[in-house]
Amino acid sequence: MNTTAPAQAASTGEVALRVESLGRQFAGVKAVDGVTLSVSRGARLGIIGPNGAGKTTFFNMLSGELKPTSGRIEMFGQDVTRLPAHRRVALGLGRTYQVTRVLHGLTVRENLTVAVHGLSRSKLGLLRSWRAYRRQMEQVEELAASFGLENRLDVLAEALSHGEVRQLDVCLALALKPSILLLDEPAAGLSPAERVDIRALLNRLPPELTLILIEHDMDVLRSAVDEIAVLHHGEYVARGSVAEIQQNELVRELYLGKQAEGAELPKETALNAGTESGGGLV
Amino acid sequence: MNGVHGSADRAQPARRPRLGGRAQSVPLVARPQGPMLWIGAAAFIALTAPLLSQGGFYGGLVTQMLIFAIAAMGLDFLGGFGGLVSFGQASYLGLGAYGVAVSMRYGYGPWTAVGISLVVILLVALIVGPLAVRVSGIGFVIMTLALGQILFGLAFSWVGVSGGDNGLPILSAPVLGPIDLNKPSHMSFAVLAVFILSAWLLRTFVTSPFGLSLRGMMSNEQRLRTLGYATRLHRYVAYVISVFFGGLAGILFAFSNGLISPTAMDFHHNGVITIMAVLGGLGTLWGPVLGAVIIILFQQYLSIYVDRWATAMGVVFIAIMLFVPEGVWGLARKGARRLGRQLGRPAADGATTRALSAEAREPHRDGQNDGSGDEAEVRA
Amino acid sequence: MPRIERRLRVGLAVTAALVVAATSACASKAGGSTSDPIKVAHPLPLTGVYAANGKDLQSGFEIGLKEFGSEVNGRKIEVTFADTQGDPATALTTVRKLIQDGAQVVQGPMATNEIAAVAPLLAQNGIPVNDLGLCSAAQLDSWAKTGNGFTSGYSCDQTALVAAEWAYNEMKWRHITLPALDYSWGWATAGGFKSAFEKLGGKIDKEIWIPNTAADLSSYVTQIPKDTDAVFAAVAGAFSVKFINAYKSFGLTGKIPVFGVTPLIDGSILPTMDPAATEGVYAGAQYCDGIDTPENKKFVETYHAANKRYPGYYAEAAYVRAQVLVSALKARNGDASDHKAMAKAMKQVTINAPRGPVSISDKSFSPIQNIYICQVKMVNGELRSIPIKTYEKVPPQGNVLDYATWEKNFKRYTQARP
Amino acid sequence: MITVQNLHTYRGLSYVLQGVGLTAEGASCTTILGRNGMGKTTLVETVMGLLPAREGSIDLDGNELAGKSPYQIARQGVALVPQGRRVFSSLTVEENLTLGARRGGSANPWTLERVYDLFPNLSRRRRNRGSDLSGGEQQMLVIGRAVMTNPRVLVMDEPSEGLAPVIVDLVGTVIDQLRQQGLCVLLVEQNYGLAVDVADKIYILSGGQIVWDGTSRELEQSPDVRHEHLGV
Amino acid sequence: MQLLVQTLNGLTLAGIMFLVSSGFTLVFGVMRVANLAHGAFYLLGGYIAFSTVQVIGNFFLGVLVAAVTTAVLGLVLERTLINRIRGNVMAEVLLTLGLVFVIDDVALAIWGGDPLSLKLPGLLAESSTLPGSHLVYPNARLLILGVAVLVGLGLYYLLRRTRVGAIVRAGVDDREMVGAMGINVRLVFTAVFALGALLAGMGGALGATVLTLGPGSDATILTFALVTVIVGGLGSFEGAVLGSLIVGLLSNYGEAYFPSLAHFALFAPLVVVLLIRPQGVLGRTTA
Repeated sequence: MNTTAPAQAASTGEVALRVESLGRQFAGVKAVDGVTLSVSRGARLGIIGPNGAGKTTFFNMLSGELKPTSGRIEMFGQDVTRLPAHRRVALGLGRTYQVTRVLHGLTVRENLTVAVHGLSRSKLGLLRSWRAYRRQMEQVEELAASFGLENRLDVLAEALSHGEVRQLDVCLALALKPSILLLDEPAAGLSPAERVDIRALLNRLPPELTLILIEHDMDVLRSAVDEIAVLHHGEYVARGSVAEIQQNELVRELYLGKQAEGAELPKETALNAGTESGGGLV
Repeated sequence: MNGVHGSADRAQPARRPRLGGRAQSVPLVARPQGPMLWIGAAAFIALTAPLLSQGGFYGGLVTQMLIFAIAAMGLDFLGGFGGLVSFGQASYLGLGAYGVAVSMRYGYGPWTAVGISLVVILLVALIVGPLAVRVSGIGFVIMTLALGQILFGLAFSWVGVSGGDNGLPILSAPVLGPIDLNKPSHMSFAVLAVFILSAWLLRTFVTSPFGLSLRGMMSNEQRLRTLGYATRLHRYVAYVISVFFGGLAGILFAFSNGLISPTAMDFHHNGVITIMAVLGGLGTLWGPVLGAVIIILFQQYLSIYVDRWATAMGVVFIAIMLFVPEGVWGLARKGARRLGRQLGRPAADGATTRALSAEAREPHRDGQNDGSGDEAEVRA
Repeated sequence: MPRIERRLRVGLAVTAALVVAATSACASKAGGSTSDPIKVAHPLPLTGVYAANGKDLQSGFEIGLKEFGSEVNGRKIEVTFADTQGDPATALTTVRKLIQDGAQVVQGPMATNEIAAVAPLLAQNGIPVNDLGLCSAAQLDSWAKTGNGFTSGYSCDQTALVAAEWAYNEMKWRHITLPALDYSWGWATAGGFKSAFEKLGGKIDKEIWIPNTAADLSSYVTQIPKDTDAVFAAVAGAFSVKFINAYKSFGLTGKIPVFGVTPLIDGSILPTMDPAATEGVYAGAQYCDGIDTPENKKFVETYHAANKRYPGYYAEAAYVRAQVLVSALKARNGDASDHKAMAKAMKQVTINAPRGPVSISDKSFSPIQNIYICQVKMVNGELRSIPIKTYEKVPPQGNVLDYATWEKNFKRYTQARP
Repeated sequence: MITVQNLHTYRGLSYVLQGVGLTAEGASCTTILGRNGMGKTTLVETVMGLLPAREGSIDLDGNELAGKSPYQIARQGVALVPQGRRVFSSLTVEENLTLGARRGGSANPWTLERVYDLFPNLSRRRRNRGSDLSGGEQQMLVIGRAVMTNPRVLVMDEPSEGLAPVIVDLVGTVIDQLRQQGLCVLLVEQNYGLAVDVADKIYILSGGQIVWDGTSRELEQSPDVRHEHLGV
Repeated sequence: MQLLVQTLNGLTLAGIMFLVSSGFTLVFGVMRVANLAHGAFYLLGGYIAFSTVQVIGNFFLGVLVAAVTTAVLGLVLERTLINRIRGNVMAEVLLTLGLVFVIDDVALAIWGGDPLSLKLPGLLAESSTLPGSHLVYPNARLLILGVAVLVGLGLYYLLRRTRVGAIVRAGVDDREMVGAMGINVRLVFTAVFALGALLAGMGGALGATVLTLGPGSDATILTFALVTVIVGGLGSFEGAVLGSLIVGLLSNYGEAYFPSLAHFALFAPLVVVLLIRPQGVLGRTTA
């Protein structure tokens, strides 16, 4: 476990993901407002912020499911702002969802099969049963085994327990062997025991993987990421190591939503904090 | 506590598999199993072959059933497995038939006409497809209906080519060695052969990685995109495949009827093929075959004896929609499952259903909608 | 895999049940020997767009059988009226079924495309068929070749040929505007009219082709030139109603005379038409309900009693077909089993129909008959179509053209615009 | 005022509420705290009749709400401030407010004027469409929309979500006012600060069950409860 | 001159199209149900008006009876059938397809298949010479244009200026929340479906004065409605107005000036709109 290891140590220094003044507006509401940050290859970044801070919107723009209203996104130096979601996946982006999006009506095996075909031309294969793709089937079994789902392969996705669904969701994303993985609250709604499982799962992720993780659970964050970025009200307000962020009074107030009497948050400060730390840390 | 029982009842429909429209429409199990297919196919041939060889009305009736079954199965490929229920399958049936008829009118032989027709079907599907798959759900219904009306209008009013209202005759059918499709019995068996081939192909497609991802897409298109799928391309390919079988049925229709006229592709006929697929059961592939059998019986058999057969057909269909939205095949399967349970054996759908019923009782949670910033933002 | 078997079993059971139901139903119907009733198949549209015409046919044929006897030489004439839905594919299946059930004579089906769809099947079985009308080149060819088909109704352009003759010679109209439905019936009618009218020296000012998908005729009616002598409207069915209504509402009624052929002012649609718009309209017709013969009076009376309105040409044509059938059966002593002989007998019949004397041409196998110029008049508060001039014993080619020219024109105009 | 007993709710196939019970009194604010995915919104939707309860009862002054339709429940005097605001975006502010307006049994009913007094911003934008408002304004609008039905119980689902702290403060003030006017406020929150500020009574929902209840003060004094169930 | 007549023709055709498409688009917008039986309601309305006029002799009463009867029928069908499968949108649409077969067949059994048309009373049956020209134009068509404008204004008022309209629009935005506001959404659905049927029935009664009624008219009218609402934007009231105008005018110019392409004149706008703006000219992106 590299709980406190600085980002630079794990990363090669190459920038995996760079986001420049990214913004998205929904009918008058700025969900994400001018976020600028970059993540090195192999880095593990947590994103926190109160509900509605724009974290998921941010992810949706990274994955290409939402078009940004401003700004640009680069993956490994390539501008992907206009690329559709599936093309970004081909470039090595994988993600999971806060509200899990596994494929209902399909069994676990079928879910994983869909995923392992996702990046190869075999996904357009028509003339052979998917069961006949030996290599992919093995891959599915391996994946399932590594997530403890090997006994649940023939169960319909909607019949899984919540924890299993979370695992399957991560498993789907990993099936594509992504180089950047976006995880959206993988521990949400899990029991304490299941949360331990998820932590273990995160720790088994391949080290070269760049991970961006939205999470509220500090325990999960502590064990999984090197750094934390804080989003609030669509804006990027702070970034630092887990310990730094935990001690940051401003962040504490924001994230915990606790307002000291009369202590209004000066907006300028937040903005400055964002740009400064965003620019300084990578 | 008065409300509790009522609410428990209300909870039921949510679990009922539904038609079309994405996630809600997933059939719990949509996998025809291997051995059954072969037994089924053998039984099917055993049943239909005597009728076909007998020729005449019953031979003709079964031939019609098979032809429409091909079109309806094609519709099911997109509707039942891809969630896009088309109202334009009869338009492609007409297109296929006109492809043959027009080619032959311009002097091409039957085989060439078949080739030209196949190309035309594919071309039209490739051109129209992007328009049609731009929308989903009800939008797709309306769009295919409108596009179908265009094709109908074309056939009706482009008289110089299509022969207009009177249609075009198809005076000779392909001959291949000893097989002479001008003979009704040969034609019938050719239709049976194409039917079996189509059924086999479609079943293969359904169980292929492509078919699997199509089902996944029906469940959650967005997820498929983030798994690397260009979903619109997928829908497009599925659309082309689906309507291709409509066109194929049309080619057979042309030769077995000897005439094609615009009526075959009007609003009612488009509706009828959709009804076949839905009545039989979307997402089952065999259901539409059953649907075709039932509807053709109404249209071509009952109509000889019963004046108000159309009303009867409509009422039966409405009743199915109200009480068995999963269709007749779905009902039969449900019955089989119940029978299985009564016999104390594992449920007919094996592991998956067993798991389902067991799991539903076990406590587990789902975070859907709960504290979902995602949902809120999308809505805003 | 027990579950598979069970599922299969259910599936099979359902299929089998349906098939068994179908076959058992057919078994009870099929079969038969020579002493059985004379089986007549009358496929006709009872649902769909042409349902009303189908009803008329059925009523006319039933009245005809009642009139001329539903029994010949001790054998009952058993008629099956089967719904074709106006759809050629269904017509084909239906006729196949009727043949299988032992039909010896076929009447119909109705629409040209239905006729074309079943023609090869009937020819193959050699079964005599009396079509509603001669409206396609294919009929002309196959009747000559196979000898099983003919019509006691009319040839599509017979009335138009006479209308042209009348317009030129009697009305002295020289400039005609020609709105016509843009499909084979419209082409044949307009083509017949045009060829005769131009041969006589008249001029067509403008042809206006109305697509048969048109819902609203206003944009076509408003294209009629104001200085034309008269308008010959080759329209039928619902288009007649729409045309006459639009003609009036755009102020043309009473200014430019309008005429057409039988279906423009047919008895079957007159009750639904606006008297102010329809009174005075002419048509060349093989039948109109005001024909003053004892045969027609009787027919009109019976029909009116049964249907509460006056008959149109569909009803009369079916009535005549019954008359032809019974006459031929009488000539054959009730034996319809020999298809060839039966067909021959039917074609040789000469009858006095409500529309006058009818015999079948041995060239085109369509009737030589009187053609009337009828006009819509108000009689006792009801619109009736009354003959104002009679052209007697008109051959298929009319009185202006020779047969060869007509045949050539007919074949062309039933397949493309003139 | 409102008593929930042994409430069990499924969302599709998943078993979300597993026997929730709580009571909320009039003229007070009862808060349900919980992390994401613990069933908070499911609870709100069940109370409002948007999701059917499989088992259990929801009693409002002797009237059973479980099994009733949302509109019947609303007419019994329950109003909802939904998560994610859900303003009617094609309606104007004023139409949003008057859409469900009812006098209820209130002696001093909420009217447009009173809502505009409370939220002067809305008054200025009364002709604007719902979609033209900022997030904060939308939140005010849905609170206004809910009180215009003159409810006895106001159910609020994460009203602080996505709002600037200043606006969150305002929300707190408004809740306080409503409580003082005799309303029973049922606040479902994730925002610990807001919850502790305004709550008279707090329930913690975790894993579809109520795992703790007490007052704000008691919660402030139980760091381990906070840590275990709220991650705070 | 000719252009003026054709423009008027186009406008009156647009009037008919608006009458039939407004109901269709309303039902779609609120209930997300493409009511395929809309054409059948139109046909039924026309037939009922025809019979009423035959029995009672008053045209306006005929229109009224037709509108009310189809509205009641719509209400009953919604309550007894469609309501039962609420939420399963696809099944709802297919159910209306079943209704098409039943209604068409029953209408055929009752009225037969003769082409019928409705006669207007008195002056309305006449034509007027348009001021400042020699153009004779039928009053009936002007009446339809007038009625369409009135219905349009009425609907606009209902939707934009009344609380009922606000409820309907809110229902389009967020159905669930409307229920949570204490409004019985099911009732709203029933009312909207009945209103849609009423508009179709009235359209049938009025349309029958210009077009004819018979088997197949329903499919023609449904095609009009589909094309109009797709061009204008599915579920958008303003879209129905605009779509009717575009389609009505273009198809009329097409018929008049390019008669051989008449059929394409109806569908050309459809294809163009689909290519450029698939959600329709005034449609929202999420259709």
